Amino acid sequence: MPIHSKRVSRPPDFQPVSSDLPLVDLVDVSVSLGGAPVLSKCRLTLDPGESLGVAGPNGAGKSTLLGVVATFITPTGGSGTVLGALLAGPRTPAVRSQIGWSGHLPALYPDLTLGENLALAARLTGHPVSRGRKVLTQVGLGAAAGIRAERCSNGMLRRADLARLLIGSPRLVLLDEPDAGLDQDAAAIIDHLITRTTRRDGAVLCVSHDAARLSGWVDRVVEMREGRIV
Amino acid sequence: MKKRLLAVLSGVALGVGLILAFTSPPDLLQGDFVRILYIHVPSAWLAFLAFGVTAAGSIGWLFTRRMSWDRAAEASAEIGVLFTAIALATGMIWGKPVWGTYWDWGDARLATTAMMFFVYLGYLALRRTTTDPRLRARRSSVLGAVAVVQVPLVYFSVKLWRTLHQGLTIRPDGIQMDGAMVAALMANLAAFTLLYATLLIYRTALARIEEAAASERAPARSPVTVPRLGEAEA
Amino acid sequence: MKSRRWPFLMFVGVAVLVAGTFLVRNIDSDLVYYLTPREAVDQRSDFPDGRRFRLAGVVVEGSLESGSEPLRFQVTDGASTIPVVLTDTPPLLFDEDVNVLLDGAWLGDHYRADGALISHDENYQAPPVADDGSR
Amino acid sequence: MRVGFWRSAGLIALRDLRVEIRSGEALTVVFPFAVVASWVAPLATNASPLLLRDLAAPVYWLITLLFGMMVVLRQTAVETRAQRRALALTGLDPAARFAGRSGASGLVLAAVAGTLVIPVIIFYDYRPPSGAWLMALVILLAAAGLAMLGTLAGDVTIGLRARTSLAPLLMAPLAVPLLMGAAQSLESLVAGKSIITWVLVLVIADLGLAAAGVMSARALEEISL
Repeated sequence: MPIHSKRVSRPPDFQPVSSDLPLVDLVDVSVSLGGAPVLSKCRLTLDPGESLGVAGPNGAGKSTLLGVVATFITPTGGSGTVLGALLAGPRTPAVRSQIGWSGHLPALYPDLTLGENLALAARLTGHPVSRGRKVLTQVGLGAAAGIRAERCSNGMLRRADLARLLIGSPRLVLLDEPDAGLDQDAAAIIDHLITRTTRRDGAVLCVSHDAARLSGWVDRVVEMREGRIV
Repeated sequence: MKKRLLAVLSGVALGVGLILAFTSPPDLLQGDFVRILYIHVPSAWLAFLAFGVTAAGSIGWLFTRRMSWDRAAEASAEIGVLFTAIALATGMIWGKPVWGTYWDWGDARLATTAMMFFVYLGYLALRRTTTDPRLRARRSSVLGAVAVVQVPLVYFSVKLWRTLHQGLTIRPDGIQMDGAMVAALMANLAAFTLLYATLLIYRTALARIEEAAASERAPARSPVTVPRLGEAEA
Repeated sequence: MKSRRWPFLMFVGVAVLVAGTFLVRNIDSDLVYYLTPREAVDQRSDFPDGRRFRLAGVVVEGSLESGSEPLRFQVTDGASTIPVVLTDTPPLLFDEDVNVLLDGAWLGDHYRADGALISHDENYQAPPVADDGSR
Repeated sequence: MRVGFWRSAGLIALRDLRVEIRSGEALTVVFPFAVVASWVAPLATNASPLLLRDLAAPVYWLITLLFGMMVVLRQTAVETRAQRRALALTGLDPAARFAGRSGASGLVLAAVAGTLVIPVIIFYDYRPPSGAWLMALVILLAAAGLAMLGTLAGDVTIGLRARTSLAPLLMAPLAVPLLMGAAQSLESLVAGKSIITWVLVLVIADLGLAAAGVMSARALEEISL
C-alpha cells in the first residue's frame, strides 16, 4: 500500500525564490469572521533580507495578518503569495516547512519534557535528535531539557518555543508578541533569530503592541488599526 | 415569481396525489392500509434524493468554495432528515396493523434507515454549532460527502439481506403493482419531488438572507476601543 | 498531493468491491434473520429443542385449525412443510396463504412459536372486479 | 529534508502514546470507569446467570464503544491550536498525522478493550472462545476502526464547545458496521463457525475509514489551524 512513494513530481522544498522576488506579497487581502471584517484590504510586501514590524492596539487584526501570512487563515478577499505559492492554492502546504512561527501561546506539549518537545520538532523536520538538544542549549535551557513543559515557567516556555525556530533555517520567520514574558537576556534570542534570518536572505514579520520595542529589532515598522495597515 | 409558481404547482400536484391515493383500489391482502404507501414511498424517495443533493453540494463546495453549494447542501439535508423521519413514522404506523409490529430489530432496511437518520441528524447538529458560514461549510462538507455512502446501502438493503420489509416493487423487470396503484404512486412521487424542489429553493433563499443579515449585524469597526476609565468613575 | 494517493485509493476501491461481492453472497446465511422451512428441516441438528430461531413461510391453505387454542397451522416454502403451534395472538391480517415470520423454537416434531409477524411481498394487487362492476 | 509518510506517522503515534502514558488517563480513569460500568449493568437489572451470559457480548461491545470514544476523543481534545499550527509548519502530511493519531489511539483502545475481557468473564460468567488469537485479531480490527472513526469525528468537531457531545453523536451511528462485525465474529467464534465473513466486514469498514481519513485529511487540517 504505497501511500507515500518517492515523489518525483514534487518541486524541491527549498525552492530558490529568486532574490528580487518578494517572499510575501499580499494584495488587498481581507478576512472576515461571521461577516465581521477582521482584516480589510491589507497590502504587504516583504523582500528577501527584510524585517518588518507591525504595531497596533489590541483587536487591530495583527495576529490575523500573521495567520494569513503563515497560511493558517484563508483570506476571504484579495490575493497574495507566500514564498512564491498562492495563498490557499494547492502549493501552500509545500511551502509550510520553510515558515517558522511562534504564536502568543507556546506550541509545546505539557506532558513531554522540553528535550522531548524539541526532539519531536527536530525529527519531524528531518534533523537528528541531537539538534533539539543543541538549540535548547543555545537559548540557555540546556540544563532544563529533562523538565516537563507543564512544570516550566512562562519565560522558559517562550524560550523553548523560540528554540523551535532555530532547528532549521526557515526563510520566513513570523513572531507574535515574541518578548511577552521574556527577560532581558532572552530578548537577545529574538535579536539573534532576526539577524540570522535576514542575513540568509530570509524575511521576518514581527507583530507587537509596542512600536518602540519593535523598532529595536526590525528595519521598518508599520501600524495597524481596525484591520487596516496605515 | 418563479418560486411562487413552483409552490402553487407542487400544491396542486399534492392535491391530485391525495385524491388519487384515496380513489385507487385497496390492496387484495392489506385492504385500505395500503394507502399509507402513497406517503411512505415518496418520503423515502425524497430522503434519498435529498441526501444525494447534500453530497453533491458538499463535494461542489470542496472543489469550488462557492457558498451556494453549501447552502444547497444544508437545505437539502434538512429536507432529507424531515422526510426520513416521515418515512420512518409512516412505516411504523403501517407496520403495526400490517406486520403486527411497529419495529423489528432484525430487519436490515429498518436498521440502516435509522442509522442514516441519526447520521444526518448529527450533520445538522454539527452545522448548528458554527456561526461563521465559511467555517461551517468547511466542517460539514467533509461529513456531507462521506455520509452519502449509506444511501445505496439503505436502498439495496432489502435486496442484500432477508428482511421483513418487502423487496423492491419497482424493478428493471417491471412494476409489481396494479395499474391504478402505479398511477397513484407515480403521481405522489412527482408531487413530492416538486415539493422538494420548492422547499429547497425557499430554504436556500432563506439561508442567503440569513447570511446577509448576519454580516449586516456584524460590527463594521473593531470591537476594541480605547478604555474610558475616567468617565465610568465620574 | 492527490496523485500519490490514488494507488492506495484504487487498492481500497478494488478490495471493497471484491470483498463486497463476497459478503453479499455470504452475510445473509451468517446473519440468519430467519430460516425457510426447508433450511429449518435441513439444519434440525443445529437447532435442538428450545434453541430459538425465526421461521418464515406461507401458511398452508386449509391447514389452519379454526377455533383451536393455541393456534395450529402449517407453514411451507414449497420444499418443506412444518407444523406450527402459535401461543400468541396472531396479527390482524393473519390468514391462510399469507407470508408469516415466526419467532420460536423446535419442540419435537413441530415448531412452537410465541410471536408472529406478517411479511408482505412487493406485489400489490387490486381485488378482482366482480361481474357487476363493483369490487 | 522531508520526512517520509510512515516515519512521520510513527513519530506522531509515539508522541501520542508518550503523552498517554505520562497522563495515564486511559489506565487510571477510563479503564476503571469501564469496569464499574460492566459491573453496574447486572447489578441494576438483577438478571439470571443464564441471561447474563447472553448479555456478556453485547454489553462488552457497548462498553468498548462508549469508553473507546472517550479514549479516542481525548486524544484530539488535548491538542491546542498552537500545537497544531506548529505541527503543520513542520511540513507534516495531514494524512500522516491522521495515520499516526489513529494508530496510537487504536493501540490504547485495543489495550483497554483487551483487558476489559477479564471483568466481563468474571461478572458475566462469559466463556470466551478458544481461538484466543482470532479474538485478539477481531478486537484489534475493531479498535483500529473505532480509532479512525474517532479521529475523524474529533477533527470535524475540533475547537467546538459542544464537541464532547457532538463528536460521539456523529461517531456512534457510523460505528454500527464495526460493532456488528466485531460482535458477530465473536459470536460465530463461540458457535464454532467460520468468522471470515465478519472479519471481512471489519476489514472493509477499516479500509473505508482509512480512505476517508486520507482523502479528507487536507480539508480537515484547514479547520484545525
